[in-house]
Amino acid sequence: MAQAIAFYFIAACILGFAVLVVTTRDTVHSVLFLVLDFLFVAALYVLLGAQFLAAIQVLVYAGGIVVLYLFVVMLVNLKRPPEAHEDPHRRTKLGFGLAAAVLLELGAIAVYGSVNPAAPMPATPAIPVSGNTEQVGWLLYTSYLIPFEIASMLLLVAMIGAIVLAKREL
Amino acid sequence: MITPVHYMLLSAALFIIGVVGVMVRKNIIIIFMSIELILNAVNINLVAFSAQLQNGIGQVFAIFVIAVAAAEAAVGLGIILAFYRNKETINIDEMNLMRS
Amino acid sequence: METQTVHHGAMFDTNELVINMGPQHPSTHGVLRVVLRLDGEKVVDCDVVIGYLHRGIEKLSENRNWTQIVLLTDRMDYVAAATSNVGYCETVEKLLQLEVPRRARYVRTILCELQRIASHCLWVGTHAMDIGAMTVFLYAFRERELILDLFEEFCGARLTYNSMRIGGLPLDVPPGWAKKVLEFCTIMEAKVGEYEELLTHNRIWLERTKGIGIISGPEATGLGLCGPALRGSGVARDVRKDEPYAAYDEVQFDVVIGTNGDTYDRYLVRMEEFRQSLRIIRQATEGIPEGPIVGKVPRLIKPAAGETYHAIESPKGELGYFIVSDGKSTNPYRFRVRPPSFCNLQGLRRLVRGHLVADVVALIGSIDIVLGEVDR
Amino acid sequence: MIDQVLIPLLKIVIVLNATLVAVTYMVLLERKVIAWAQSRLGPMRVGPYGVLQPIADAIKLMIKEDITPVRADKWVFTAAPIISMVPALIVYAVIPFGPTVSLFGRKVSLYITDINVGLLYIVSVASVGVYGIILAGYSSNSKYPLLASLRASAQLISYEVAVTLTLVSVILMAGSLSMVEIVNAQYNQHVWFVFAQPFAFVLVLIGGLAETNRAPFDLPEAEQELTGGFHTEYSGMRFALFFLAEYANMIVVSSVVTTLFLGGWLPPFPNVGALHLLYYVPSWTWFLIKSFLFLYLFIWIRATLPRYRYDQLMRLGWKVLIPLAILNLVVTGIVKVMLM
Amino acid sequence: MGVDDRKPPETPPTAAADKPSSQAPAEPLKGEVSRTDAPGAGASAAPPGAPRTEPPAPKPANIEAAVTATVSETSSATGQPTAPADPAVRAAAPAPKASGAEAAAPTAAAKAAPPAKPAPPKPPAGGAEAHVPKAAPPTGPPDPPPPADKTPPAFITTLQTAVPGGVAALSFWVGDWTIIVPVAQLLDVARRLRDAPDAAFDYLSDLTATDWPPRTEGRFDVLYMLYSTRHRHRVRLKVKVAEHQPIPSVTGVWAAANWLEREVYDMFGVNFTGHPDRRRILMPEDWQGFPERKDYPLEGPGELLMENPLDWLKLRQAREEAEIE
Repeated sequence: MAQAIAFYFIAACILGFAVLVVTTRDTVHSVLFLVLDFLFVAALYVLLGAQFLAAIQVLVYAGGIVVLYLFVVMLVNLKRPPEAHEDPHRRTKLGFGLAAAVLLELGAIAVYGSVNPAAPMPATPAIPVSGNTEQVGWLLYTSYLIPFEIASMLLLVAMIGAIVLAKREL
Repeated sequence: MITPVHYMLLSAALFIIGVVGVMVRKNIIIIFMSIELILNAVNINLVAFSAQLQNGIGQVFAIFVIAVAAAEAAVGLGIILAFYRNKETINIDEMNLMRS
Repeated sequence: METQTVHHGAMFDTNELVINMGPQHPSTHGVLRVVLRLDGEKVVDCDVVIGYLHRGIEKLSENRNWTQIVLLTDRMDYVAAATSNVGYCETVEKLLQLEVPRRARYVRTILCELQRIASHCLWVGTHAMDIGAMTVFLYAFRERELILDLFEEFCGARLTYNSMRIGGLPLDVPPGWAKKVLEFCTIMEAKVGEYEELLTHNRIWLERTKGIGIISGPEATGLGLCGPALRGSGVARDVRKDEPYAAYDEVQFDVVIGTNGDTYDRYLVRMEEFRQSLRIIRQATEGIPEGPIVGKVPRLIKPAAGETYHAIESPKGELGYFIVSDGKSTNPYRFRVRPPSFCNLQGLRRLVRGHLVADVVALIGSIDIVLGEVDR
Repeated sequence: MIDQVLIPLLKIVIVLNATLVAVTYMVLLERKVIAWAQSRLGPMRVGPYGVLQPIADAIKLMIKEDITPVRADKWVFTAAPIISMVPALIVYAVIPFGPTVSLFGRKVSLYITDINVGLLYIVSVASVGVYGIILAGYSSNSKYPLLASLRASAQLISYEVAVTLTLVSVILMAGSLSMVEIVNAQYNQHVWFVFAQPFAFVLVLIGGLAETNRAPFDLPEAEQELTGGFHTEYSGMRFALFFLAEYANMIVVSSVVTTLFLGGWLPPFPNVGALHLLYYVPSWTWFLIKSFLFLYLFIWIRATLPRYRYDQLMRLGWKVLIPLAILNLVVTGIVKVMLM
Repeated sequence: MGVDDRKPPETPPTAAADKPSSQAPAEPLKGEVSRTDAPGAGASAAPPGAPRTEPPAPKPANIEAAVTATVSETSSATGQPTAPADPAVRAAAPAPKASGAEAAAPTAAAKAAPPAKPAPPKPPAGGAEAHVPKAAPPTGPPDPPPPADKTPPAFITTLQTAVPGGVAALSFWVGDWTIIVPVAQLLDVARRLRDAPDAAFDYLSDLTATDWPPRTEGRFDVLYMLYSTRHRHRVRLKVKVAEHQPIPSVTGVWAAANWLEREVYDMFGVNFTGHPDRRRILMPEDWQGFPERKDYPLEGPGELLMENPLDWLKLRQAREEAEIE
């Protein structure tokens, strides 16, 4: 019961702030709502027992990526907001059309799911460690070592790329 | 009782909001933020399944997604800055240099 | 503080940010206003705006009689008021071709050097404070207090002394004063070491001051920098040595010069000047002759028509007075001060270009200005 | 029920209040210590030796006019101090002031909670605190605060990287992210980590100074350069919140350093039988004494050192601290594997 | 008459000037300082600009007269009456008020005036010779020639040969050598003095001016105090310029001259040409008049403001209304 209340509350916050992110005019406010949204997503992770991921979410997303966004918003503070004149919206029909399509699909899945419930999944091979952090760590450094290394390369490339892009003269 | 379906629905809704944001807004920073929302929707899904299946694989993938998001944000914002410096705009509709 | 109407965001695009440092700012040492054009935190250019403390001392002096002006000169460099007094009196004495008794000249020397130490104390305190080392400020003010006490005993005032008369001194030094001055020298010598301990070899201090605001000797000369700001660039220019006045030709001291002309060198020059000043004070106090304290001053001071320029070395640099007498009236026809701070401040624009905002503060500190003197 | 709700609530209330009182008295301590360093007396008027000064300050700040600049972004302007204060306080949830003790016949742990990602929690919550500064600078609609907030965000993020990387080597030593486990590990390994990880200790200390915006890294509020830094436009209680947040963060950093490197609540030489006497002193006193040492160090440094310049600060962070942290981590890893 | 749209500090003079103008005999001025009549009153021999030192002078008249003495460069256009009350104060006409120049922003006029208006041909200064020499304000320092036993330093003799006509006169007084240089030769002399190895005057100690209003042919002495850090000697250059006469800036020779010339311009209105940044320096940018001229009242216009704040408010209001229109 408590879990359900928590879930519904968190879910409502996530969706509400997500809507605000997309609809707010002021970009800085939008970024702030994004932070709140991410914090609630982290809370959801805690609810799902993924504490490590929750901490990473806050650390990386809220404390890192969004600060970057805020930084850029402040740097690129506009004399002329991009949506000041003309129609602020673009491809509205397409956007909402896509949304409707996804919604339809979702409905279909939900109906299908309720009609024939999924078979219980076979148990996954046991991991020799207990605890959320340990589990994630074990997986990262055993089965997913190569993707992990690739991800680190990706980050390195992104870092260099960002420096090259943002630096005025090299 | 909260089932994975609930999480899926939440994730899908977040995904839709993200898609609408990408499609509707002109401000490229907000578009990037909408993409972050989409990625988060994916993560919620992954973590929910990870919890359902009692293994950490979903979380591992979520970590990869976060890494990708970080890379995307760094490069994307770098592009925005570079573009803004030259064109003084962050309106995506005015970013049509490649169009003849 | 915020007078520009530019929206704060408009700065980080390709344009520059215009930022007003002062006239109300913690580290512009008074009502100096520096309009900085920044690129990020880098100073592209700056405009130094002065005049907020302009009281028209030059004009006022042309309407006061010769003796009254001494009082006005106090109000220029209020950190070293006695030096301004001495400079003015010497100029009028030169115009009158008046011989000043030796005792008076010795006392003048002592007072000037005490003022130099007081001024440098204030400078080292505020300069270090600007760079973030706040303890030095309190230490330096502690010692400055001792000097103010000495002055209080000598003339009754602690800041604006009015302590000179044309032709000599208004009154002789009180009994036992010389001994106190010597005691002060002993204390001060140790304390200068204390300041240096906190700063001179401090790594952060070195990083903040070395290589900041480098100016070569010829350029500094051309820009009219004076005093320690000029000597820091390696130009051995000291009015005390070059054109001795008071009793400076009778005491031994060295002119301290720097090598690199950066903020650190200017700092070192002033720190060493503490010691040289103490040396001068020691010699002058020990060798102070007996005799009259006022020369043969006419009852009505009315110099013959003519003009003269006379400079002395104030703590900030060459403090010059250009005075014209029309030979008829009891006030100067033209009274002009060559304020060292003014000329040093002129160099600020050259110094800060290409440095960061934080360096502007360090540089304002390193040229040691007093706005009362800049604006007059 | 009592164990589930009442005791945790009680603990939260006690910790929060103790923190706030400690923070206000930190201000007094700082003023006093700096005054002594500068051969002054410091506050002397309110109460004997000025001990009631914090209360007077608090009253003054509360009844001061709370000014919001006309062109400020009102909501963000109001939220910013709160955003910087909240993370500074909720971090205390995982700081172990002592082990589990028996109190009135009950087992009571001297920490609010012990979560298995405790250290990560501290780092991540602290990383949210940067928003307070950035938003304060942004929303003031004034140039000096904006410059300060840009400085602050760059500084905090850079040093966060260095500190987090350094902390990893400590985690490697302890084998756990839980704060309580880290203290226990120091007991079990018979060594305070300050001796096992001296490099990490120094790096965390420097990084901690930078992350709390303390001298010599107090650039975001360098009053000589940026008038008041990010809180130039703040007054009254909102300003007080920033102030409190800074001091709360100082206490957090000293608590964390104490826990990670100085054995937390453990008395000195916890494994030496001859000194078992020290266990009769309540464990939390050891914790407080050790934290106090760090706070004193912070104040001492502030009274002594000049301030770094922005570019030098960034250079120090990226070119010195981060490589050293990585090196330290690698060496720790190699040693650990070899010992296994 | 309508109050013009000046800045507050300048307004009272214009207001106050109305009264004397209505009763005083109008005497057209020609952009030059000319002496008023009533020579007898000048016996007090007070230097101009110092009316306060004369006890017998009736105070109100004194102030008003002093106030009218605001200097303006545009005065030649307007037949502005001067104040007769105080002989010590010569009044150049205040900025045009009654004339059609009302519309022109006075600040702009003040800025544009010195370079735009070179000195008009001087009228014969009728007042000057009418004066008893004793009562006359000083017309300049005596500039005594060096005594026979004093030989000028070597660099001066070489300068005389190197820059022909560069040394108009030579003076020696209480140990200071002064070279009086014609305006045309100033830059040559300055360069020569800086670069010649025997002179090497690399340091411009000071640059200032002295105002001698009776001298129509060259009202200002512009003085350059030079110093050589190599030879450690000094010399003073003196250039006589008339009120609007252009004088080349020496910023190209000594960078130090920048602010010093700005100050001289600010205080005296000396028309420096070729200055990289000729703005006012100590006074506000929109200030009218040049405070250290001898005919500028000691109180300045500013203090009068304080005497009746209501006037000031009224004037400000009028100005704001004018701005709105």
